[in-house]
Amino acid sequence: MDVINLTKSTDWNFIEEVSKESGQNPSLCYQCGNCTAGCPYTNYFDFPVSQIMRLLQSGQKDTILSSKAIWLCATCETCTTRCPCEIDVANVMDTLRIIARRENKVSEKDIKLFYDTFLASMKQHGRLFEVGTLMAYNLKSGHFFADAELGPKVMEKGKIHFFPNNIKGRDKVAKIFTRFQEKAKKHG
Amino acid sequence: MRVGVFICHCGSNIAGTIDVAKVAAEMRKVPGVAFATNYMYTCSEPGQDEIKEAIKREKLNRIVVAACSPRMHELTFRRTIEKAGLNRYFLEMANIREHISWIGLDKEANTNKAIESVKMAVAKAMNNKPLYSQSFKVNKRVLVIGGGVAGMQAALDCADGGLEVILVEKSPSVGGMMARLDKTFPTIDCSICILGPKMVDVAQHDKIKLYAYSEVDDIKGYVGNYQIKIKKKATYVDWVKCTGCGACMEKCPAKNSYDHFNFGVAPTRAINIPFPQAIPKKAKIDPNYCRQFVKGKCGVCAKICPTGAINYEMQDEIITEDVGAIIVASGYGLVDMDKFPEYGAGRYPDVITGIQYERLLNASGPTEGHILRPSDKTEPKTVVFVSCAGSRDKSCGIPYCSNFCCMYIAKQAILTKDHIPDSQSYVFYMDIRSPGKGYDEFTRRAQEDYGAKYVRGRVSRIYPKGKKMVVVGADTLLGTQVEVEADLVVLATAVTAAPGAPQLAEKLHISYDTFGFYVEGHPKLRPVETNTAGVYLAGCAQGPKDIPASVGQGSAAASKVQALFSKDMLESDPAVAKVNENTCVGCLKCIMTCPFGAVKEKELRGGRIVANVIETVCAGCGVCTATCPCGAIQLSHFTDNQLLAEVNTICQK
Amino acid sequence: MSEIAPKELRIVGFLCNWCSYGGADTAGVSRFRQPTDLRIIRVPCSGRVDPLFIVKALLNGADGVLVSGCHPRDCHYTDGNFYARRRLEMLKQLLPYLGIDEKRFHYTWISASEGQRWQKTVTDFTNQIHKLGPLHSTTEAHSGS
Amino acid sequence: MGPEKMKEIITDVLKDVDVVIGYKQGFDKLHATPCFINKAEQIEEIIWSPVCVQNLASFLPSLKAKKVGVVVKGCDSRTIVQYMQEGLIDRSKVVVVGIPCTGVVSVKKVLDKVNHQPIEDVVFEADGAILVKTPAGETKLSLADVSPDKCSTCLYPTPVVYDHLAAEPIKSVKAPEDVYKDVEEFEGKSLEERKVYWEKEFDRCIRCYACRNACPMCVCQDSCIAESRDPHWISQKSNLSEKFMFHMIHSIHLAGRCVECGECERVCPMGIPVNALKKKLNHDMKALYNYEPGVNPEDKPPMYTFSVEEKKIEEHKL
Amino acid sequence: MAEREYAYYSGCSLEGTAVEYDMSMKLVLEALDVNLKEPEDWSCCGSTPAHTVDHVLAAALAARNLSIIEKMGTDTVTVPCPSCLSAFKRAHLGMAGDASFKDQVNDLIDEPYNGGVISKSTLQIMYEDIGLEEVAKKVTHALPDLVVAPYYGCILTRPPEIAQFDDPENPVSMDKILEAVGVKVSSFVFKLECCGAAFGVPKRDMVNRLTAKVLSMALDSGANCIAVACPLCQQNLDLRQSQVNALMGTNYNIPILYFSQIVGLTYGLTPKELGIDKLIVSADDLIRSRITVEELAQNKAAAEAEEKARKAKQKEDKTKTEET
Repeated sequence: MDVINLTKSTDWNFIEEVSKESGQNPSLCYQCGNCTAGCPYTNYFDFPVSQIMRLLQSGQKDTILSSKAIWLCATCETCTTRCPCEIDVANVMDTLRIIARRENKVSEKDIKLFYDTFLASMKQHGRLFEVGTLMAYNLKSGHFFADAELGPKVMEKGKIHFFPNNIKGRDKVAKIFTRFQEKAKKHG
Repeated sequence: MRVGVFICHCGSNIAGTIDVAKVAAEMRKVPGVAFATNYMYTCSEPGQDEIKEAIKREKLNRIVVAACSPRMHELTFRRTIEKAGLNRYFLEMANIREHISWIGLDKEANTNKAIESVKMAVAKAMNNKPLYSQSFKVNKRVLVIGGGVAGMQAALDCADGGLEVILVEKSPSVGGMMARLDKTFPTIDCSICILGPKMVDVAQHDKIKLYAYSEVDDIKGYVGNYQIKIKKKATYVDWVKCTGCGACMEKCPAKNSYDHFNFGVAPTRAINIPFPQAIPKKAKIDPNYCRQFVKGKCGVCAKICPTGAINYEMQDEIITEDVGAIIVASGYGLVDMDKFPEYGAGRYPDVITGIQYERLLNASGPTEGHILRPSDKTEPKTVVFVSCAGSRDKSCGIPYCSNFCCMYIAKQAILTKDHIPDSQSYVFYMDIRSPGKGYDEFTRRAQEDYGAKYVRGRVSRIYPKGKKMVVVGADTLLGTQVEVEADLVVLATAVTAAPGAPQLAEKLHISYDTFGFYVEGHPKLRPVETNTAGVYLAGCAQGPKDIPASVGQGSAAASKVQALFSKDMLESDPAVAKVNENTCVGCLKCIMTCPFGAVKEKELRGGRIVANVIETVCAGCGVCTATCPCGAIQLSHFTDNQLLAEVNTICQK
Repeated sequence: MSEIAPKELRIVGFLCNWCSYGGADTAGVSRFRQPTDLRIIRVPCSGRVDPLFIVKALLNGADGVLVSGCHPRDCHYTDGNFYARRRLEMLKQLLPYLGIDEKRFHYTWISASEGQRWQKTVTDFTNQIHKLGPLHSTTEAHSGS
Repeated sequence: MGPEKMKEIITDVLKDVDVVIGYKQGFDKLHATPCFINKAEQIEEIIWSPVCVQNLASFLPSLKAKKVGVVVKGCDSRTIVQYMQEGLIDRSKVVVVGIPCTGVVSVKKVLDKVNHQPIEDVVFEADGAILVKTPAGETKLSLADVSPDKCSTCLYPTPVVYDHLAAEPIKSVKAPEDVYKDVEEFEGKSLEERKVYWEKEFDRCIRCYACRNACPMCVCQDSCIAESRDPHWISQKSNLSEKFMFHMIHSIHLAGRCVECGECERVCPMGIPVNALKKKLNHDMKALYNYEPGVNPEDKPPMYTFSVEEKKIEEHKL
Repeated sequence: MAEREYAYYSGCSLEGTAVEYDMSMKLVLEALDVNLKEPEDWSCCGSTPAHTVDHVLAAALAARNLSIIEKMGTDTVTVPCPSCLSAFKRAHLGMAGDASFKDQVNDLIDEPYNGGVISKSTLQIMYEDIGLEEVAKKVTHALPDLVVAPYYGCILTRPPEIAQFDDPENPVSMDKILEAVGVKVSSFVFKLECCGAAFGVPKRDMVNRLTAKVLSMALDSGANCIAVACPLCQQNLDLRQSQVNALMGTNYNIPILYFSQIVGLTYGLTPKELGIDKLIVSADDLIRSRITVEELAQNKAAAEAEEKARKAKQKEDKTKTEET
C-alpha cells in the first residue's frame, strides 16, 4: 500500500456524504474488528469490512469505491447485529455501493450486471422473470454456460416458466424507475 | 443595603465569552449595589482578599459573587465574607460559568444573560437574612456497608482509630470478590493469603461489630445522627451454637445446590460454609435447595449437628443501630452471560466467566486448583480469553471500561501456563489497559515469558464443534478473520454496579449514575465523599477499580470519618424551615407533608396551636413552605420573598 | 427588559440543587451548547417549588417555565419530588383551562450526571417556546386601572 | 319536610352541647340567617326551607374549643368530612344534625325573576312551586328555575355524615358524569376563548375578598398571603395580573380541597364564576387520584400525599 | 377457533423455483384456518439489487406493494420470503421514521403508502399469532426417521431493529414449531450462517463454499435433513448441492425441505401436494416411514410392553439365579 498523506488525501466530503446517506456516524467505530470477525465473505474481500470502516474514517474515497469488498457483501446483517458501537455496518456497505454506482466505479462488474439484469427484468415485467434474467445475465457477462448443468434438473421438476408473468401494472413499476431516473438527473 | 458585586473572569473561562467589565458596569447602575468590580480569579487568595477589603472599605453588607457554580465555591466565599465580619448567608452566587460562559459562544447574548443572572442574585441577596448554626452532638459510630476488601479496610482503619464500627455484609462471609480470587496481579501473590489476616482482624477487633448475611433495611436521620435498621437474614442455623465443624455440609443430601460463592461453576450442598477461610465460619441453609424446605422432610443436618444449631423455623430479624457516619463499600456485580447469545449465553458449559475461572484455579475451589473444564472435567490445552465481554460495548448498555480485566486476563494466562505447561492461551483484546505500577511489564511477561498469544480484535461468535469450542474472531492487525479451536473459553465479563445498588442509594439519599455506580462529591477533589454529608464511598461501588485503588479508597473514607468525628459537636445547616408564629394559623398541613417528621404541633401560651420546626431534624427541603397556604413556614435562605425577588427580576412586565 | 435581545424569549427554570442544577453544571463542564433564553433559579428541592411561582412568572412576563428535579425515588430529601410531581401535574392541567398553553410549562427529572439530557431538555423546551412565540401577558391588554 | 322533627332533635342535642347552629328568618321571607342557639326558648326561631342557603359548617373550626351542634344540608356536610380529613375539627365535639335536601333557592335568581321588588312573602307549596309576593303582585316560580347551579348536579342530597337525620334520606337522581359536564364543555373552547373569558371575568374583580371570607376551606383567615408583605406575593394594585394572581392563589390553595358548597360564588358581588376553577381542579383530582373532596373521612387530600408510582401521571415529553 | 385473515405476498421466487414453498405454505395455513388474500397485481419487492441503486428507489418498489395491500383493508401482510419481508420492513420503518424520506418514496409511486401495513413472516404468524398449541393440534402423522437441522438464514431475525422477531443470535421459532409437530430437531449451531444469498449466479464459488460449511455442520449436529424458510437458502443448499460436491469433493445428499413442507407432512397432506417431489435432493427415503400418530402410539405402547416384559423376565431370572 502506498503511503497515505492524511492531510492531503482525506476526503472530508466523502465522509460527510456517507454519514448523511447511511445515517451512520463513522467516528463511532473503534476498530474492534467484530464486523470482520463475523463476516462470512471476508475471505473473498480485498479489504475486510473493519478496514473499509477504517478507510472510511480516513476518507479514502477511491480505495473504497473501487474495492471488491463492497460488492461482495451480501447484506447478511451479521456485522450490524453484532457491532458494539451500534453502527449499521451493512447499511454503510449498501450506501458505498450506491455511491460507487453513481460514480461509475464498480469493480465487480458481474455482480452489478446481475443486479442490473434483475432490475431490468423487473422493470419490464413487473415481476422477476427468473429464466430470462439468468439467460440475459449469461449472455451479457459472457459466462454462457454458468449453471447450465442445473437447468435440466430444475426443468425436470417443472419449476421453470419459459414465459414471463407480465403483471397488469408493469407500466406502473416501470414508471417508478423512470421517475427515479428523472429525479436523479434533475439533482445531478 | 449596600451590595458588593464581584465578577470573576476565571481566566478566559468566563471572560472569553462574557464581557465581564460590562456586567460590572451594569451592576453599578442597580439600586442597592454600592460596589461592583471584575477580577481575574476571584477564588484566588488575592481575589478573596479583595472581597474582604471591599467589604470594609465600602461598608458592604451583602455580597454577590458571579463566578462558577455555587456547588463548586459557595463554601469558599462564605468563609471569605465571614472572615470579613459578615454573616456567611449574606453571600449569593451567580453561576455565570457552567450556566452561561461554557454553554454559549454568542458573547452579546451571554453578557446579557450574565447581567440578568447577577441582577437576580443581587435581588435575592437583598432579601438574605443572617442565619446562625446550631450545634448538635455527634454519634461517633460508623456504619460500613459491604465487607469486601474496601469495606474491611475502612472498618479496620476506623476501628484502629478508636471508632466503633458496624460492618454489614450481605453474604454469609466477609471477603467479597477478593476472597474468590486465586492470585493477584502483578505480583502473583495468593489472594486469600493476604486477605485472610484482614478478615480475621475484622472478626476479632473489639471495636467492630460484624453483621454477616445482613442487609441495610432502612436509614433515617442525618450526619452525626443516623438510625439504621439492619435486616439479619435467616440462616436457619444458630450461629451462636454453630462451631463451623462442617459435619452438616458433608451429610447434606441436597448436593445440587447453586454455589453463590463459586458462581455456580460447581454445585454445593444446601447447607454450607461458603469457603474454608470464611469469616464468620458458620453454616447457612439455602432454602431454595434444602429438602426440608422444598419437600418438607429431611432433617439430616439437624440430626447430625453436634451442637443442635439447626433451626428450620428461624425468621429474618431487624436490628437497630445508631451511627454518625456511613461508608458505602457495596462492591460490584458482573454482567449476565445471557447478554452474549453469540458466545453461547451460558448454553455451553465450557464458556465460562473470568471469576468462574478464578475458582477453577483456586486451591480451595471446587476442583482443588486443578483446571478442569466443566463439561467433561478434562484439562484444557487451548484456552481462549475474551476481553471486553460487555465492556466498552454500547449495544450492551456498558460503554465504559471495566478497569481491571486486562490485568486479570494476563494473570490468568500466566497461571494457566503454570498449571498446564503444555497449554496455549489466546487473548482477544481491543487495547491492553495496564497503566498501574508494574502493570504493563506484567502483561508483557504474559506474552514474552508465558507465550500467551494476544490477538487484537473482538470475538464475533463461539460455537461447539465436537469437543472443541470454535472461537471466531478478528485479527485486525493482520486484517483477517481468525479461528481458534479451544477447549475452554473464558469471558472477561463486564463489571456492573452491584445488584440493588440504586435501591441502596435511594435509602442513603446519594446519587448514582446511569449505570448504578455512586456519584462522588467531585470527580477530582472529593473522590470518596458524596453530596450527602456523612456518607462516604469506597471501592467499586463508585466505579470499577482494582484492589490497591479499593484499599486506598477504604482508607481515605475512614480518614474522612475520623476528621468528621474529630469534633464532639457538629454545626447544623441553618438553612432550615422557620415558623412565623404570628401568621401561622395552625392548620398543620406542614406536618402532613414533611418528609422528615421535623414539624411538630406547639401550643402557645394563649392556647393557640402553631407549627414548630425541630431545626436539627429539618433537612431544608422546603416542601413545607410550598405546602403552607399562609406563607407562615418559610425555608430560610430560600424564602418566598427571596425566590419572588428572583422571579420579579426576570419577569417585570 | 431593554437588555433582552429581541430574539430571546423569557424562560424561567427552577432547578433542584442536588440533581438538576448539578446536571446543568455537568452540561456546562462538558461544554454542551444551549440556547441562552433560560434563567435559572436554584432551589433546594423540586418540592420547594410552589406552583404559584410558576403562575406568578407566567402572569408577569415569562414566556415559559421549566421545573426540573431529581428522578422519582432519587430525591435528596426522599419524598420532595413526589409532592412536586402532584403539584406540578395539577398546574399543568389547570393552565390550559385558563387559556395558557400547557406547553409553556414543562417539568421533568434530570440527575446530576445527565448533562446531555439537560442540554436536550433546554434546547427542546426553548425551541418549543419559540414555536409558541411570546406569551402576551393577559394583563397588559386589560390593565386599565 | 317540616322543621318540627328538626326542632325536636335540636331540643335533645342542646342538652349536650354548648351551642347549636341553625337557620332563622332574616330581614324578609326570602332571606335566612344563621342563628346560634344556646337556650331552649330560641328553638322556636329555627326555620328550614329552601331559603336556608348558608353553609353553617363553616363556623366549626373557629368554635373548636366548644361542643357544637350544627344543622347541615347534604352539600354542607362535605365540609365537615373535609375538616375531618385535614384535622381541623374534633369530630367528637360536633353533633351533626343532617337535613336531606331537595334543593335550595338562589336569592339572586329569585330577585331577578321579581325585578328586585321588595319581598312581602314567600310560600313554598307542597308541589314544589314557590309563590313570591311583592308590591307588584304574586309570582309563581318553580324551584328548578331558581335553584343555584350546584343543586342541578347534586349527588349528595342526604348528608354524607350526621348524628341525627331530620327526615327520611333521599337518594340522588343525578348522574355522577354530569357533575363536571360544565368543565368539560368549557374545555371544548379554544385556548384563546378561554383566555379572553377569564380575563374578562377577573378584570371585574374588586378584590373585596368576599369569596375567600365565605369559603369554608380558606383556613388562613387573617394570614392570607393576598394581603401580606412577608411573603409578598401580590401588591395591592388593582390591575388584572394582580387580580388574576389572587384568584390563582385561592384556586390552587383549594386544589383537592374544595367541597363545592358554592359559597364563594354566592357571595361574590360581581357575579364572577369563582367556583368554576375549583371545579376544574376537582375534576382533575378525580381523574388523577380518584379523589373527591369531603366524601370519605379516611381519605387524604391529594396535595398532601403521594404515591411512589403515580398510575395516572405520565411523563411529559418535549 | 376464529378464522384469521392476512394479505399474502408470495413474491417472485414462489412462483418459480420455490413453488413448493408456496404450495406447502398455503396448504398448511389453510389447515390452520388462515384465510389468505393475494394482493391484486403485486410486483417484485426490489430485493437486494434495488438496494444497490438507491434507498428511495428500493423503498418505492416495496412500497408500491404495501400501498396495494393497504387498500385491501387488511392490516397485516404475511410474507414467506425473508428477502421480500426485509424489503417491506425497511421501506415501512424508513418511511415511518422519516417524513421527508416518506415523501420522496411516495413521489415515485402512483398511490402513496401511508404506513398502515404490518409485515410478518409466515414463520412469525405461525409462531406468534397462531401459536404452538394450535399448530400442534392439527398433527395427524409422525415422521419417525426425520432429524431436522432448522436453518433460519441471515435476515429472518436480523438486524433486530428491522426484523423485530425472535432472537437475532439464537432464534428458536422454527425449532419450536417443528418440535410442536412432533419432529426431532438437532442442536444446530449454524442456524444463521450465511448461504451466500443472491451471489449464486455471479459468485458461485463463494456460495458453494459457504453452503458446504452449513451442510457439514448440519450433519455434525446429527441431522439428516435441513429445514429452511427462505427460497434463496433452499436454492443454494438444494439445487447447488451437486455443485458443492463437485467443488469440494464431498458427496452430500441432504434433503433441504421448507419448514412448511415438514409441517404439512405431519398434517397428513400428501408429498405430492406439498411439492416434495420438486426438491432436487430427494427426501422420499426420509419420509417413507411416515405413520399416523395412532400407529406411532401403538408402536410405542408395544415397545414399552415388550420392554416391561423383558425387564420382568430379567428380574425373574435374577431371582431364580439367586435362589439357586
